[in-house]
Amino acid sequence: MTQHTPALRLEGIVKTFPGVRALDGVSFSVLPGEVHALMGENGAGKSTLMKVLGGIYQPDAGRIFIEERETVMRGPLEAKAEGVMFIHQELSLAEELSVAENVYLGELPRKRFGRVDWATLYARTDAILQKLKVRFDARTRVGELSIANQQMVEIARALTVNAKAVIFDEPTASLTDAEKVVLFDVIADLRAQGVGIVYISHRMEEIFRITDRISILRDGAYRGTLETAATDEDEITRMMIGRSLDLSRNAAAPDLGPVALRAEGLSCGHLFEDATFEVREGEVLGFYGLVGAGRTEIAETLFGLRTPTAGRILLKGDEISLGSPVEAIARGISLVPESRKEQGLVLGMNCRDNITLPQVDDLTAGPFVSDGAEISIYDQYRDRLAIKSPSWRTPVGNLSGGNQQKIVIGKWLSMRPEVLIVDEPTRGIDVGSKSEIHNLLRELAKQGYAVIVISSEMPEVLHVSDRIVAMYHGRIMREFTAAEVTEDGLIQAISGLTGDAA
Amino acid sequence: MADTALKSTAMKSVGGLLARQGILVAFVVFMVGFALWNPRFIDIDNVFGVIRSSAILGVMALGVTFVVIGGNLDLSVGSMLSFSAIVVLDLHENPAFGPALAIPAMYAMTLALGALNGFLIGYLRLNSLIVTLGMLSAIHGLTLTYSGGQNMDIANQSETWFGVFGRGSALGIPVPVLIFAGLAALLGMILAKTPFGRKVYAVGGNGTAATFSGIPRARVVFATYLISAFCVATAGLIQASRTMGAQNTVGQGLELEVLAAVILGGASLLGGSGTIFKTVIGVLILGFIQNGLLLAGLEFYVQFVVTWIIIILAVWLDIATKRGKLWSPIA
Amino acid sequence: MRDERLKTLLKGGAIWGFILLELVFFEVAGRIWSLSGNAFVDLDNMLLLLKQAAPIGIIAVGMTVVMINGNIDLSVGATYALAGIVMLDSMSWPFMEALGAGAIPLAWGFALLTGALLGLINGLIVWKTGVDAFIVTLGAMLGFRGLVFMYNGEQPTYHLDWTMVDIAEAEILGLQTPALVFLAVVLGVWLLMTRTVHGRNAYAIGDNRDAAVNAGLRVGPHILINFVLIGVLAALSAVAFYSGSGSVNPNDGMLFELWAITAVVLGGTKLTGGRGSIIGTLGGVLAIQLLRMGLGHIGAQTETVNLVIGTILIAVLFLDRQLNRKGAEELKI
Amino acid sequence: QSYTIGITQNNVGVDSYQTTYEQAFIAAAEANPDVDVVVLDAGGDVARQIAQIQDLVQQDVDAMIIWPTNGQAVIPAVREAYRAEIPVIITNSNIAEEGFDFVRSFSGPDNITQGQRAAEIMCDRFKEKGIEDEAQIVEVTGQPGYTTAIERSEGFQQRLPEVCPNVTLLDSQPGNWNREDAQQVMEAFLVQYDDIDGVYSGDDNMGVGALNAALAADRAGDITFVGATNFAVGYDAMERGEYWGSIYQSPVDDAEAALQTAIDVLEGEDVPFLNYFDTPKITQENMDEFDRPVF
Ligand SMILES: Nc1ncnc2c1ncn2[C@@H]1O[C@H](COP(=O)(O)OP(=O)(O)OP(=O)(O)O)[C@@H](O)[C@H]1O
Ligand SMILES: Nc1ncnc2c1ncn2[C@@H]1O[C@H](COP(=O)(O)OP(=O)(O)OP(=O)(O)O)[C@@H](O)[C@H]1O
Ligand SMILES: [Mg+2]
Ligand SMILES: [Mg+2]
Repeated sequence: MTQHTPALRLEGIVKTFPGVRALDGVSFSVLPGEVHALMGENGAGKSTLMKVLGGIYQPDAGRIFIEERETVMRGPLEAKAEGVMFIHQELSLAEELSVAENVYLGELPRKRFGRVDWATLYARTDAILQKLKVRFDARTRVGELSIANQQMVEIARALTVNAKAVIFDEPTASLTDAEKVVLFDVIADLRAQGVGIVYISHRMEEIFRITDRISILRDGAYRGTLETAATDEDEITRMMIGRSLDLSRNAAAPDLGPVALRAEGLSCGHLFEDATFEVREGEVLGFYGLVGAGRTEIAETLFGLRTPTAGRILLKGDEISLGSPVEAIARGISLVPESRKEQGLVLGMNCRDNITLPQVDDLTAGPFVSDGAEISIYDQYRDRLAIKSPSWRTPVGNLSGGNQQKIVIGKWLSMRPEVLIVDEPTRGIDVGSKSEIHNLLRELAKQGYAVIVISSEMPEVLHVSDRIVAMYHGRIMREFTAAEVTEDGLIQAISGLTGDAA
Repeated sequence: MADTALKSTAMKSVGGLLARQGILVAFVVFMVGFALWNPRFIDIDNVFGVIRSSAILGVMALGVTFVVIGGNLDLSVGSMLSFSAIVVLDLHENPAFGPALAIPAMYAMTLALGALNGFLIGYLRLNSLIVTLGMLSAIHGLTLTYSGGQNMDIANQSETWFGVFGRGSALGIPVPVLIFAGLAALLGMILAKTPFGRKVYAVGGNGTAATFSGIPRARVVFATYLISAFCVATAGLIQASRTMGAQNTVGQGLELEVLAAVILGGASLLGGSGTIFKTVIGVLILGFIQNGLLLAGLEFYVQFVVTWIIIILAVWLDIATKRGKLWSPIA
Repeated sequence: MRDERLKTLLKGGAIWGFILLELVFFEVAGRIWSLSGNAFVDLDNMLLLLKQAAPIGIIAVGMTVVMINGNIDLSVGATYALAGIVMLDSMSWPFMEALGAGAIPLAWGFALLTGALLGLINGLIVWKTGVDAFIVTLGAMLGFRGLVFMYNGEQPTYHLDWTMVDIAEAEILGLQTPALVFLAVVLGVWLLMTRTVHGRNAYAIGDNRDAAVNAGLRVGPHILINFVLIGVLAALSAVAFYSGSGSVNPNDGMLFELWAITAVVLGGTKLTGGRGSIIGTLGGVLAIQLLRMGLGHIGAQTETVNLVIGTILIAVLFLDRQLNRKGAEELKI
Repeated sequence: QSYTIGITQNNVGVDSYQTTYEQAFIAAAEANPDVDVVVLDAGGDVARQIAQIQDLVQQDVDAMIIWPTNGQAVIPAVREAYRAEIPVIITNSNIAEEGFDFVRSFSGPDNITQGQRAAEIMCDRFKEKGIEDEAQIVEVTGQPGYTTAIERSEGFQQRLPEVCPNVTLLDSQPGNWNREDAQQVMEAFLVQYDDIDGVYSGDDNMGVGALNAALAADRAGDITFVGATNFAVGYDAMERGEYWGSIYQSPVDDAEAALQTAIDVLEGEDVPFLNYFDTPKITQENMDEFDRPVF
């Protein structure tokens, strides 16, 4: 491979933000036809490095070479013209427009007099969508798609031009296994065509499955490059965080209390129907299913955000009806929502205020919010979750994606709710912090809290849950205990292959 | 060695101040400019005079700051001001009320209008621009119906203590200035320090996330409109007391001026950002520009043009210092 | 799919349903209260309506584009007045007087040029300084008005040219020139926004500016073009109106921006950009003008007119919201 | 025989004068069993007024009365009425000469004369005080661009040098028919000029605003305040001796004259083209001859 000239090469890139040195002289190169993983903890500088390459940030120092030609990327336009395509970590779509218009944003095919060539546009887009095996067409409005499908639209962009290099910044964070498989096929295709690929992810199994080499960043500095075939998880982890991780599951049998929360025949229109399940104090209940299976909607109903059309919710044996999250929180139910940007965070607000937001009423000294109380909560969760932020005053929007997610988790953990529901809690979180979050969830359960974990990552559900509920098409198909669950059984259940609903 | 370190931290904090308070810097620059042009500009009487006449706009702007930070607009404040001034004057003249009852009654009626705004926008989730624009028109109709289209005047101006709110002074400071300052301090504290203030920022910054955080969004928005109405009522009181009479149109057009002051202070129309202190600066900039240009003896239309240029320069300076670049990075 | 389509039709249709309601109401109420005893829904009256809706309507079309693009323009009223002044004043420049009737199209050209120039100023400031369009055009509302007064002091600017008036009052199929211009603008800009690359990009920029930037769209020039467009349309509105009236008062056009924005939002355009339609705006404009005309028809008093217009605006919004409810499955946020 | 008469007014509700005019007009029409009226308000907007004229033509009224928002801009619309053979009467402020051909009569006050008379009142007062050779004055005008504001200011500025050639007009700023605005303008004048002997305001409402400012600065005693359109507040201030003089103009007379002119035209009587009603001077000295204005 080394005989090729690199598709792209970065040399000595430095980038500082007020209060942070995000990149400290990073060098990095990708060969044509190679899938090169970029790894590092949350906030290590991966996205920033790629944004420099994509022309979104201007580096303070350093040089960029495309096929060994030095280039200055003044903006995304230049990057695109150089054949560098960028799939962003955060969705970057115009929701009111059609899928096709989003895929070809900035380069709609034209006819005379500046008219859009709709026929070509739709034909080309549909061809790409077909490769991606998605079930929506080019004319669909993006706002109507689920997050996973929106992510697929982002990915489709990479296939519009003959790119020299494609950057995928955590593309699988909101995909489920089915779409992941498609994505990996796409990446394999691109690779076969000689495109250089940068792949950012926190999921080890993906890294080992599709990448050729791995470069590691730590605190904005380059740590080295490994051949994927010649390394293992432990080595990578050590380079990333400086220590090994103990990933073994705490096998002690859970100490179960009485039923904390029970749903009986709960339905909400066609979103989900006739759901019956319960979670006990001291238990972690997992929900597993494909995207759109209705898990999020159940969580939202338990949190007072949807009015059930049938069925009842029992909290410690008493039937409750929740008009709003205010009431749910008052009764000790909390939800870590699935979309951090839309539902989880006020991006313009600082880190501390975001964490304390749901309990700000209780953190007062006289009529005023107590600075001290707030800062102590912030400090506690910053340390627990290893949140990397220049200070509590930093607006959350300036944090790296993973650190933003940690803020959302911290916000709800600090409430110490009796029933904690977490929806895709570790989306975009690095391996170290992920296991820390898992430990935290387990620990909460051990202290007698009831925890519901919704996840589309099978290892995650398997790892943290005492029991697992499998959903398909708005219905609960089966319930597994930790002892009886197998990967195959789960997959069958969520694909609707088992007839017996629990 | 220590000296240079001290200097550099001093430089940094000056730079930091510049970045955070670009609008304040703009304010100082204009003040100095005007003072050089006409020294009477910084005459203490003139300064108090300007603050006093800015007080009406200023008090309204304090309330609108809450609404804007909460992510909405309030275009009904001008017509609401006319309403409250007319009502308080009419009730003042009504022997059954007199000043002591007229004032609370007027507050109650104005707050009712604010509550209507708040209900429609907070609880029914209707678009604030159109609702308050509709209210602008409807309240104007209400005022005309109430007054029969007539001006309201206090007949015996020498026999009432009503004038104290607009004309009085305490410790040598005009009462409107005291009210403005007091209210600014109170509301500033509420916004910056209390849980309610925090919720206003959250609701304006990201309403969905606020709801997910258990913040009663509708109630918070409702409250911002009540605060806005309270401020309008106070401004109406000052206005009525100052002129001891009012036309049905006395507040016409003020809504945009108020909004200009709030935005000039740096609040974002999208919600979630802004402070009372900055709004006060915005109000003072507008007040002193008007006064300075008047003192400079310019024709009113030249004043228009100069005001235009100054507003844009002020906001430009503000954001340019924040992003550390003069020109916008948009391609 | 058909269900979907019906739903979108119903959603966009709120304003048209309301227009229908107005027609029925004023027709019936007019029979009871109107003194003249004439029918309200009558061809001549409806053609007149279209003509009367033109000045605000043409501007509202431009406003739709700017708002879809994620900006706003509060200075249109002043642009309208200044373009009118330039047009009428230019008619009395010596070389123009020498041209006779040939001066008329030239005067129109000057007016449009003025509008383009003022739009260019706003657009450039928004683009290059990054100051929010709301502030830029709020300032310009004042500044342009200052220019209006500078031109001719407080005096109205007038030039009554009966040829020009006759052109303005000319009819095709009963439609007078301003109405024709209005309809042409609606059609043209509708095509622009739905069929051209520029139009679609304007939507994308208004919807998610960061996404547009990331995709390499040149956001600045698009914004600039749209400001020039609304400037030209404000001037075109002045051309259509002042050709027929021959005199500009320096206060003309005040509050036009608010009425235009109202019509645009009633027509379903999102205030924050990204969504909106020209046809919806046409509906919004007609609804407002119908309301004014109808209230006059039934002899409502000034205070009633104000009260009713305000209430109706809110009511339409409320109805629209009810129509757009998703039912039991809705997320309560 | 019964007539339908349409009227489109300038901007009702902007001040008491126009409101009282409207009420007096409706009252006068109701008192006359032969007359029905359609009352419209242009809200100060020329475009809307033109539309209303067209609506009235469409409704085929017998006669129409117009209080023009703009003396030129309505001419083509008036021509439409003329072509539809509807007699047009202009009220309160006249339209431009090009339109005279299409109009039957004008009924209203003479604003130029009013401005001239105000100058005379001011000058006479200075002569009484013996300061006619050194006096300095300021002017607060109405809303820029409105005929009434322009004409009053014109009349005043043209007549003053004729009667008192040595009086200096220091400054003139608009008070927009608004008392608060006038008060702010006057406050700035008081800071800027140490010696002010007289203030002329486009109407009493603004005059009282200026007076308030001077009272607050303790300088009212030295200043002669002269206004126009005597409002009740102005009348009261005169009574208290704080305000010197004004022009007496009754909206009731104004409205009744307009309606009568329209009826006369419809009855086929011979009506003069310019129908000015008298607007006399009123000062502290002769105010007992006048009733307190109702607005
Ligand atoms: N716009 C910004 N302003 C200020 N600081 C920023 C900004 N963007 C990133 N940073 C900071 O730069 C550092 C690197 O962030 P970056 O997003 O590159 O991390 P990352 O490696 O992609 O992390 P993750 O795995 O969580 O996505 C972080 O400390 C972050 O707080
Ligand atoms: N069969 C269906 N009929 C109607 N709507 C559907 C159907 N499947 C999915 N949806 C819609 O698509 C959305 C899928 O949302 P999203 O992709 O966020 O699901 P998810 O939250 O990831 O999955 P889950 O609900 O299992 O957590 C649902 O909210 C639902 O409104
Ligand atoms: Mg990242
Ligand atoms: Mg989900």
